[in-house]
Amino acid sequence: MSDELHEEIRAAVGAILKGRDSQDDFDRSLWKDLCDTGFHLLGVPEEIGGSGGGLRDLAVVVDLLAFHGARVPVAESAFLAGWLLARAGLSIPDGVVVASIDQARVHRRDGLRLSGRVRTPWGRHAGHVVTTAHDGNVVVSPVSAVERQENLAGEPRDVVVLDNVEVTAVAPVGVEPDEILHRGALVRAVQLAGAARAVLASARRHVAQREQFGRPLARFQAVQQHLAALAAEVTAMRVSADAAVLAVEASDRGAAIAVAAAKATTSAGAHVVAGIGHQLHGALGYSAEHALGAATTRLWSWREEFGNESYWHDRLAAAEGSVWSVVTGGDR
Amino acid sequence: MSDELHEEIRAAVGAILKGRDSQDDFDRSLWKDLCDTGFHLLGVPEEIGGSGGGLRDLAVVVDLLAFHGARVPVAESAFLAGWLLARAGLSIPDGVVVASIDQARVHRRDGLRLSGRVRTPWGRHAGHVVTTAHDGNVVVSPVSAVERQENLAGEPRDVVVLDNVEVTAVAPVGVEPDEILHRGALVRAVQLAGAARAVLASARRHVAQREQFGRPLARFQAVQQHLAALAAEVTAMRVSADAAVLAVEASDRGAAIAVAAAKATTSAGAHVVAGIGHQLHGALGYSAEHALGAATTRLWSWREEFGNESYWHDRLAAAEGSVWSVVTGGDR
Amino acid sequence: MTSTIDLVAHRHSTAEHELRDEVRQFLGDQRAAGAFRPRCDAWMTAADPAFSRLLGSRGWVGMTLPGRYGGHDRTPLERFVVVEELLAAGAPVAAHWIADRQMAPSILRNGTEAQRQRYLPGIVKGECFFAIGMSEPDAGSDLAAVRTRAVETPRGWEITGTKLWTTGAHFAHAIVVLARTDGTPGDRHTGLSQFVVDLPHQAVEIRPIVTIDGEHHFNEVVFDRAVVPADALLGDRGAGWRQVIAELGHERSGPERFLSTFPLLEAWAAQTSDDPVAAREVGRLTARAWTLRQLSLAVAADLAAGRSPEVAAALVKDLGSRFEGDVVETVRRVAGAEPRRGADGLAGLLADGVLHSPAFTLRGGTNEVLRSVVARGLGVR
Amino acid sequence: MTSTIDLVAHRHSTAEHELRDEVRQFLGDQRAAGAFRPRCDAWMTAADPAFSRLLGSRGWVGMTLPGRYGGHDRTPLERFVVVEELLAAGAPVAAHWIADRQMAPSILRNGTEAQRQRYLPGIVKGECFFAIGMSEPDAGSDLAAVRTRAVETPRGWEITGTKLWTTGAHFAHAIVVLARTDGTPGDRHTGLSQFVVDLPHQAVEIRPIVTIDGEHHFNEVVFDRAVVPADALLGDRGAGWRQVIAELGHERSGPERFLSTFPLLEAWAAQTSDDPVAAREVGRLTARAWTLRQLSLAVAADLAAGRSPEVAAALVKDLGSRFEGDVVETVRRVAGAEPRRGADGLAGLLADGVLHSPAFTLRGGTNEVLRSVVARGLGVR
Repeated sequence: MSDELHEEIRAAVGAILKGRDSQDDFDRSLWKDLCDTGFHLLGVPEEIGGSGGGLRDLAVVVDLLAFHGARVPVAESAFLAGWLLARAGLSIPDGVVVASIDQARVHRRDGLRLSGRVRTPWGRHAGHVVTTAHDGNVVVSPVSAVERQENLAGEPRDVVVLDNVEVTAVAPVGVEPDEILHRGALVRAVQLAGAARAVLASARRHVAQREQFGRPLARFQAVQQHLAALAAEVTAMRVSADAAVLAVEASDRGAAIAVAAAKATTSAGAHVVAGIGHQLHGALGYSAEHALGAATTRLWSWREEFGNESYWHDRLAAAEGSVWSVVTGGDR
Repeated sequence: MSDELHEEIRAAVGAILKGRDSQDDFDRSLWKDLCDTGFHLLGVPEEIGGSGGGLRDLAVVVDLLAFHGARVPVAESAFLAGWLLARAGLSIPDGVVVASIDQARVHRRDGLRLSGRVRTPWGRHAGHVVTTAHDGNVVVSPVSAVERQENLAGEPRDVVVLDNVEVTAVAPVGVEPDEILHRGALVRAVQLAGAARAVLASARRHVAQREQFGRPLARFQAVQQHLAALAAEVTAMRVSADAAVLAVEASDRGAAIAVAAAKATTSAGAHVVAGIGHQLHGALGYSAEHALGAATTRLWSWREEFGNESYWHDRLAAAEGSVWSVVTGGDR
Repeated sequence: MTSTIDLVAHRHSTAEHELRDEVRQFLGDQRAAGAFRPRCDAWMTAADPAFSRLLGSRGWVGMTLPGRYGGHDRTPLERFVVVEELLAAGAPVAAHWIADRQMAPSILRNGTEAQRQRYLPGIVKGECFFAIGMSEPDAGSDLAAVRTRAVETPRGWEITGTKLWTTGAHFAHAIVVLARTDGTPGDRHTGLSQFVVDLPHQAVEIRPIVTIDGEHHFNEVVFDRAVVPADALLGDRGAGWRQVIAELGHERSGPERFLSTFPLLEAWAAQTSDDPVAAREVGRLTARAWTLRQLSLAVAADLAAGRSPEVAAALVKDLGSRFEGDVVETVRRVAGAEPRRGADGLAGLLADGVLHSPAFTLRGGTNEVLRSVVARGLGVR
Repeated sequence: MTSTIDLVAHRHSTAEHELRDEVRQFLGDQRAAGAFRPRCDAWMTAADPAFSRLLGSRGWVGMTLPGRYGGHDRTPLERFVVVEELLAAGAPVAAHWIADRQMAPSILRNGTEAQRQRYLPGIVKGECFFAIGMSEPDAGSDLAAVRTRAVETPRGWEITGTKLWTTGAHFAHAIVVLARTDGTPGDRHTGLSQFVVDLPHQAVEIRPIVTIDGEHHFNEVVFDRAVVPADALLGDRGAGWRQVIAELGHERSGPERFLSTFPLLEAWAAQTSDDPVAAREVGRLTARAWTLRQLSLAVAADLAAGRSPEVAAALVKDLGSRFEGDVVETVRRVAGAEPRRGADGLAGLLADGVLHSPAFTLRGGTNEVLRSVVARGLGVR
């Protein structure tokens, strides 16, 4: 992600993020600023109300938000709901729109109605939820009842309860559950890489500033070796997520494999990164007041969401062809 | 293994081992010295021709031989063949006697005869092989034809071909294949711990003597950390093998679990120990001339023999009761 | 001649076996009666004074103390058996943990007769809880960098300074503080002394430190010219460092250094019988736990025999604390269950395990520090 | 602003895809015809001059060299594709490996026109093989501790010294030697120069070093006042260290730094379909290989763009070489097959993999050295 446009996006979003310190589970002020600049719907076609731009542009934003531990649902709205709506050719409703992970049931009684209990990250803050239905439709409906749950990072991981809710829009476009799983895995891979980078950045600062036994931590060879291993894993996560975004953006033949490998790599890497990160920060990083925990609890949460590494390892093992053809198939 | 008798055994066998440098696959001179002093049949009852003493006494000898990479089959003769013969109440034939891993087939034609292809470590150097038979007998027979094979350390791992061979002795005592597997696993656990200790001793010498970038290697923190991790794993291997020997010697209720856990621990530890050992020795330790390779190639071979760690992990997983009852059951 | 840390495997006596059966039966009954729910890291985080008192009434707190202080004259290895059963069950032992593990032996060894009479009977009953004020801001693993000072005044000792990461200070009846009585911070290992300070104390402020699990186990304890009597000094003036180091063997090698996540392993193993991937991993962790227990037991036997296996203890803690994290990582990876704070069953145990995992290899000396101890023991520093 | 090593994923061009198909087809045919049997670490250990010549005739050696030296003017990324296909197949490429990877670009960059004319066409044909004399006794990872000396005399340069661990010197047509021409050993990075020495040479003795696999891949090369012409100097006098360092990016990040044991993985994966434990591990190693390949490719793209990703290359080699060992350890652990030297199939591949595994993390800079490079790149040394 080195070209000029991406640097511009990075700089602009970085400026918006500067100095935020929300303790809420939803940073409304940040969300508003993102909406005002259109970054909340980057990568979503303008025809349906998005901000346009490619998937990699959106990935730059998602990565940066993850790096900062920002409490806004861009992954769920632009990356997931926006994509579903674009696939269905439906316009984006106003307000916060997120996608559900589960299918719901569409039925007709008086008009078109939707029922089901669907896991929906950020559901409590959403005006509308985009759901796939058992009959292959993409359905938009208002969110009324929500059961609140959180992941280890305190992010909303709610269940939206749709009890015979009148739908807002519907389109007869089949989207398979597996496609949603892949899309979710891709965005979590990008987010995991971003949070991992935050751990590395924090560790670099910490070991440069902190002294022990009369020397900066950075002068200890064991610390250097840990830091290098951390940087290696972070780089692996970053490049794998980047390669998967490229492959999906270009609809490569091996895009599904790329997503599987990237989610597996970033999910497995989370343990290494969080582990070394905490070890380098000592007790200080274990306090809820330190920013490290925001990054590591996200790593620990996101690695499980949309399939952890074991899930994707099994999928990769089941892929057709030799190992080498799988390893190289990801970029055509 | 700290009491006085064991120290005496250690000192006596240590004196015998001093300054040996055989390049043969069988160190006949060492073997002769061990025979002359009776250490080759320690732990085997005197009634059948052994040298008497307990299993732990024998384990001290086997450990020390493994530490020195000695090319003699005490594990196969005293620990395995001697045990089988003692179980059967048969006397030990003269010369080298080893045990086979596989069962053979007994049949009568003119007298009692034995047939089968049985894996028999050190078979090429044995005068007799002790075999269990499909009918539950323990059978002693002369070794005639041998197919030579070696493990990675160049140790004989032969197949003895018994083609209607007239047996030397037989006893109607049922020994299950699983018992032989456990006995073999126990002795390999002791040997693995001994070879691991050799790696540690060599690494300590190496890092103290060798300089790099103008300092002794021992002064580098990364080297110290590696060495400590190595020492930890070696200690774990040693204590697990020791505990298993104790449990088997005392016929503890949990002896089978102790053997399984010890073989699993020592087999899994081999990778850690050989890996750190070679890393600390640098290229020098990769040369066939350096003694390190004798220890590491044994670690790599013995870990696979009589069930590697995966095999024993599965067995432990299948054990009755809670994990905690298995973990604590090993010493009653 | 041998190049390893010398440890010899221990075999339990019949008395130890019988004691284990008794404790196991008790814990089974208690759990069945709903007295506790197994938790990861219960010895750090699950404080239940009623349960501690119950254990005291069974004779399972301060077990090794002499009868004249209310103790039970049991052997350290009998205590080992009781403690490991409690830990493996995930029982709520945090309230009395520090008093039982460290302060009872320390007060017995270093305390005056008056201090023994004052504190030990309460500890044995499971009613007197302790905290230890050791770490300080900006000190990290460098325990010798103590800035807290105790000055001798006519009214007694006046203590000023801040201690961080003080477990359980918010419910402890007393805190043992390491403070500088003589010399300057540059002296590091000399001029330090230990004091017993009864809590609450009007000049001692206890502020919660919330950790990334969202809970309050630790405290910042601020001594603002807190005056304690002259006889609050524990042991010899200036011997504080030596006394603290002597406790490390006890602190580092105990079964709590490998069993913190055992309840998670047990819960998972109970539900994985037909998954071959999970079974393999259960077997692997079983083998490792078996070996770590043998190591921990061997160190305990060494301690019981009057030796000070500082190096072996460091080595066992390095291995054990990594195992605790290994359990968590293995279960989460293979089970594929999302951890959920406060949830029943695996999801809740996993959440505790994951969120506490950084602590395993930080508390009681980081693994880097432990390995330095081992390297020094091998003669290479 | 970003705190990672900057690497961008690369996407292959259509030409690269077509080239891959072509190479894959060729290798399938060759293997079917019995021209080679896949081996672990084939690029270090499987020298087959006939196969090298065959590759040369297909245009797959010295691919990036200019046409005026017989080269094919292909891009570095096209070379990457060919090389990774050869490695993944375990093809016997050791004979020309060093000539193709290091010496061709080095001679092109640093050599005189005469040296280029003399060596490059033979390299491109797959007929001229090289060795590199770098490590010395008592030097370990400290490449700057060079004691070999080259003295200018009226007859040319007179070289004296010993090089260790010189791969393939016993079949090479020339060896490139790093020697001190000026200054003293204390100068370390200055005063070193490179020389090309044609082999055999009457004053150069090549002694085999047998390794723990029982084989002869390496040599001790002793220069006993070996005289070479004045024009044997490669590049600038005193610039030897700089020239060697510039080669490291090429040496460390190539696909041979993660694919050495790929043939073992492939052979195992082909026979494990119904074992869920094995399948999970195959999937894990597949994901890791996919990511390492993306990393290696990203570094290659950086190199091709004219940058010098020394830090990224070190990082990729650290990860890649650990993966190579991980493959071996995983296969042996799960397969439960006993490795057997020289055996067909898995047992033989395993034996090679196990016996070579120490080399993965030692050659081309130990992992400790690589991590120091990375740490320096992160600004913490």
